[in-house]
Amino acid sequence: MKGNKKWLNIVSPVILLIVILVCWELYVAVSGIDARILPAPHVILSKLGERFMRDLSGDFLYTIQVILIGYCISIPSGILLAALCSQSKLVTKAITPVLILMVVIPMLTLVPILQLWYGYVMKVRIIVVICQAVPIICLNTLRGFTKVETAKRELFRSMGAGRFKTFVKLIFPNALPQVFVGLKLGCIFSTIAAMSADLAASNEGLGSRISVYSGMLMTDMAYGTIIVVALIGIVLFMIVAYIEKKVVIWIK
Amino acid sequence: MKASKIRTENLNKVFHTRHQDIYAVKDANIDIREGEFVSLIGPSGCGKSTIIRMIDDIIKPTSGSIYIDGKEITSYKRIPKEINQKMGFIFQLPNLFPWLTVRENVGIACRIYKIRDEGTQRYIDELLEMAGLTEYQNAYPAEISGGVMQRIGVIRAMVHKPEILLMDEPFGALDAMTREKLDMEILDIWKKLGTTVIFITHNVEEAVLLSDRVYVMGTNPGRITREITLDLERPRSLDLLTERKFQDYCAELTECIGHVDLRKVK
Amino acid sequence: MKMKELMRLQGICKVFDKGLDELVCLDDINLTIQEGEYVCILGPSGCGKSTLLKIIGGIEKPTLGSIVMDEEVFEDGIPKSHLKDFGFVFQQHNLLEWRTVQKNLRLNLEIFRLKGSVWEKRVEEMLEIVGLQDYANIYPHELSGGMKQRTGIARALVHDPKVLIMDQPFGALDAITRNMLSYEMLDIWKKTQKTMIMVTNSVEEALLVSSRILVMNKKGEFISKIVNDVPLKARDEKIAYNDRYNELRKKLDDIVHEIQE
Amino acid sequence: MSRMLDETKEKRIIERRRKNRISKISSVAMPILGIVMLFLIWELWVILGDFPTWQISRPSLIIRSMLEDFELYWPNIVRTFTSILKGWVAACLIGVVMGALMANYALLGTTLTPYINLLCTLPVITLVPMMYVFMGIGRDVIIIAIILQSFAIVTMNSSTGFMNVPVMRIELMTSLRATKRQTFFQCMFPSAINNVFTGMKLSAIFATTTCVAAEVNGSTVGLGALVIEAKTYVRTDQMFGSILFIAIIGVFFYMLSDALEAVLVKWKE
Repeated sequence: MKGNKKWLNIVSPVILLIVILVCWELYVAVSGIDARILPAPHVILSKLGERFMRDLSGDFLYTIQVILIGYCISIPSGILLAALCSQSKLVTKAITPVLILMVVIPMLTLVPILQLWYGYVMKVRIIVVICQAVPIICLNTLRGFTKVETAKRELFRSMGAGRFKTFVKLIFPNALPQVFVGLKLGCIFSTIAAMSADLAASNEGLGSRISVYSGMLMTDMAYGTIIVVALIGIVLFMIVAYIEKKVVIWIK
Repeated sequence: MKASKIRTENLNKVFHTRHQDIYAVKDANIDIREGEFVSLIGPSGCGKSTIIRMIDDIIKPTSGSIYIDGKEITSYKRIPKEINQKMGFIFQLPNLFPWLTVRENVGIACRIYKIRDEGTQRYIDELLEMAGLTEYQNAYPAEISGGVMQRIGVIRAMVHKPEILLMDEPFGALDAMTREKLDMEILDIWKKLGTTVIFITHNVEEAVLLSDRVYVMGTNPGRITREITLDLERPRSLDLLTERKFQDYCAELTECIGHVDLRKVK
Repeated sequence: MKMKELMRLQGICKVFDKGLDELVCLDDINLTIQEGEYVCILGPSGCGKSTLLKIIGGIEKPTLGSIVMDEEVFEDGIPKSHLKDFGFVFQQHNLLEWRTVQKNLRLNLEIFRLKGSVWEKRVEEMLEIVGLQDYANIYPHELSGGMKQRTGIARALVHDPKVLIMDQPFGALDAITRNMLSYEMLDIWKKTQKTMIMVTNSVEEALLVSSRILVMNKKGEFISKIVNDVPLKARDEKIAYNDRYNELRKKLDDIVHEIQE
Repeated sequence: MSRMLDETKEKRIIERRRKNRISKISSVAMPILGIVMLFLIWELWVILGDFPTWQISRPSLIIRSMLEDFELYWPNIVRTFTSILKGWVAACLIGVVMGALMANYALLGTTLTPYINLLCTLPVITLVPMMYVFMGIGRDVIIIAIILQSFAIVTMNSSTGFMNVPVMRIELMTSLRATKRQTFFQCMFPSAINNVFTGMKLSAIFATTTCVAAEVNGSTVGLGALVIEAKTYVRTDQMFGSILFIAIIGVFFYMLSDALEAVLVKWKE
């Protein structure tokens, strides 16, 4: 990239953000729209700063725990499941449709059922996050484990490498880029699953807080909470993307 | 002496990277007569591909000028269609569109230039016939071998009857035997159509076997180091390979290219 | 040259499935390989040559026929225990992109469980032989084609195999690099005295490096076996001026063009 | 053909026929076996654990309810299906068009890429409660939510695809003096068609999840709403019945993308 192109890369998105905010402010000021329908950005941010610690921090920690615990459990289990299934072609063929079926089911529908079992506890939402994230991570990891270049397999056969050594030194590292595709999707699915579970369960968590604010027409706090949720999603995604950049270093 | 077909004056191409400017091509002056078969030879990184991409206006030169049939083309922002239709470009890899059949790939130029007349379709049949590819015309690129694909790449560049053929290591990726066969086919096409050819290669023997003149190029910066005229009689054949005069030229060319230090990172 | 017999292929046949039908790739191959020889298998591109190498290198099992090594007869291809005696150089370098050059060499040692400082020193030695000693910690995607292929050669030599098997090692390189690496291969053969089995489709390359040339046709049979007696001294940049070289070259060109038709 | 090879040919053909039969059976039987095993284990686990019916239902009961109460399910199936279909199709179109614009106009690309990534990770479901307040509990809220959630992933995938077209192909089009439009439609789009379909498949998953979440959260019609309704009557078989219908719809859109890809992409890269 030429010198100025790099600079442009960082500045132009920021300019766009500023333009949006300014138009938003002007529109609200000029049209005199009711604050409950569309609050101005500065109102949202000031309200958020003011009341975050008091009102939102509890739910904030709750939702963060739900997402992180669920996601961190899903990563090893998804990869382990894929590793076991990839050992035999027949099992891979059998498990793939089951995985697709589970990936496609919105796991928030399990909330009412799980609540019958466990009542209104955090465990319900963690299970929802796990059920939503494990299949997508497993599906992508499995695709990575099954797609290995024949030349590389021949190299390991030419050295008489055993099944375990071939897996550890060839199949797993070779599949890392595809594994990270699964992890990034898993992270997105976890946040969406947690939020939709909150809305379905509606007593704790940022999601339920938003529906409460909407019900009470406290639109500025509702937007504020949405911004916090968006930040959680983005930060988690960027962490996974950063780890990928550090681990998968051999792709140009 | 025939009229000059392609001439470049102090042609430069500089790539700016963060820490320094790399001269891909520095002060390249070449002059090619009509109907001449000229080769550019040199190690990778000597700017030979960059030069012909500038001639075909795929890349814009940093400075210097290019004349086609005496008309300067570097002044245009986008060279006009009638000049561009004079040139056909052949790539190192077959570079076919996998979603088009062989016949559609060959006729891609007509589709882009919007030439629809009946004559062209007949000319495509003729070209397919000449290259012995008529049986493959409805196949998809995934189903055919490397040698056949490269032949398609060659005749694809001839559909719009160009006066100049720019060939970027067309047979570099093929095995020795297929390469020799295609070299001979290129000579037939060149003789029959009387086009002007700029042929890029790494292979010394291929350059001497095919061309009238050879520009030898060096790296860091990419430049033309020498120009050698080969007075070997035409038409050329494969028996030439074992003749003394041929081997002298090969030795001389290898000498000019010199001991290339391949240790440095590409 | 010491004429101790290294291995013998007896009646090797290989057949590939094509739907319900079958494609005969190798048909009754009998070959004796002496220690320290440089055998070159020449022929048009087809399935035979590479498959034969893969059978010798233990990557593929022959459909029929047996391999004799150190008076042991192997009916079903080379067993895992003997694979340590073979080093395989692939056409497309086949390095593991996630490992640095040095780590790629270490891969062989890890898989063959060769530990100890002797082997660590050998990794440095091999890098020196191919001239990559100051590129040890670089990743393959930052190397040029020629340097990747050199790493592949070094990797195949690092566990000190008896036989080096090369499947068109310079096929994917440009002519200048190919020429240079052929000379380097000749040096390595002279220096290490290892037995070399190489597949190529270029007559010049075969004549430059080999001590014996076998020509294989498209049906997977050897149709000609030639001893390459171009003197080692003459095998340098001036080889084109050697009469024996041109004589053999003309002969091989005719044989190969015959197969082509 | 050597004598030995000829003699053993018969044996090899029999062996090959057997292997063909096995591979044909396994590629069809195994997927079905996977699903059947899932339901079988579920059935046995519920029977052996003798859970009360209000706690969990068994596949046999679920399927019976899916068949018997079909008229109850049908309107909700139609509503959810059409909502997802409209939202998903719109999302795919918007996604591909934006991906194309971002790939062709570098400035647009660099400016919008961070926001597209943001939109991919933003759970749009959190906007739904508010949209209900201002636009009323209705169909258009759900469809808008689906579009907002699903188009970004298509944009991201397709713009990556458009930008990773082999340089040599673009050079070919430049050498033929092709216009920007010709270059896009005849070179960039077909080269990136696989990325577009991957994006569409993922988008189908987002669409299903968002639609059901929006229905659970407010709408009176739709499979999502039916799950909540069934919970109030403690009809676990109907709850699982509607979840299975949702799954079937989701799998349908996933397979639809595969089928479209199979029809359009007849070539191998």
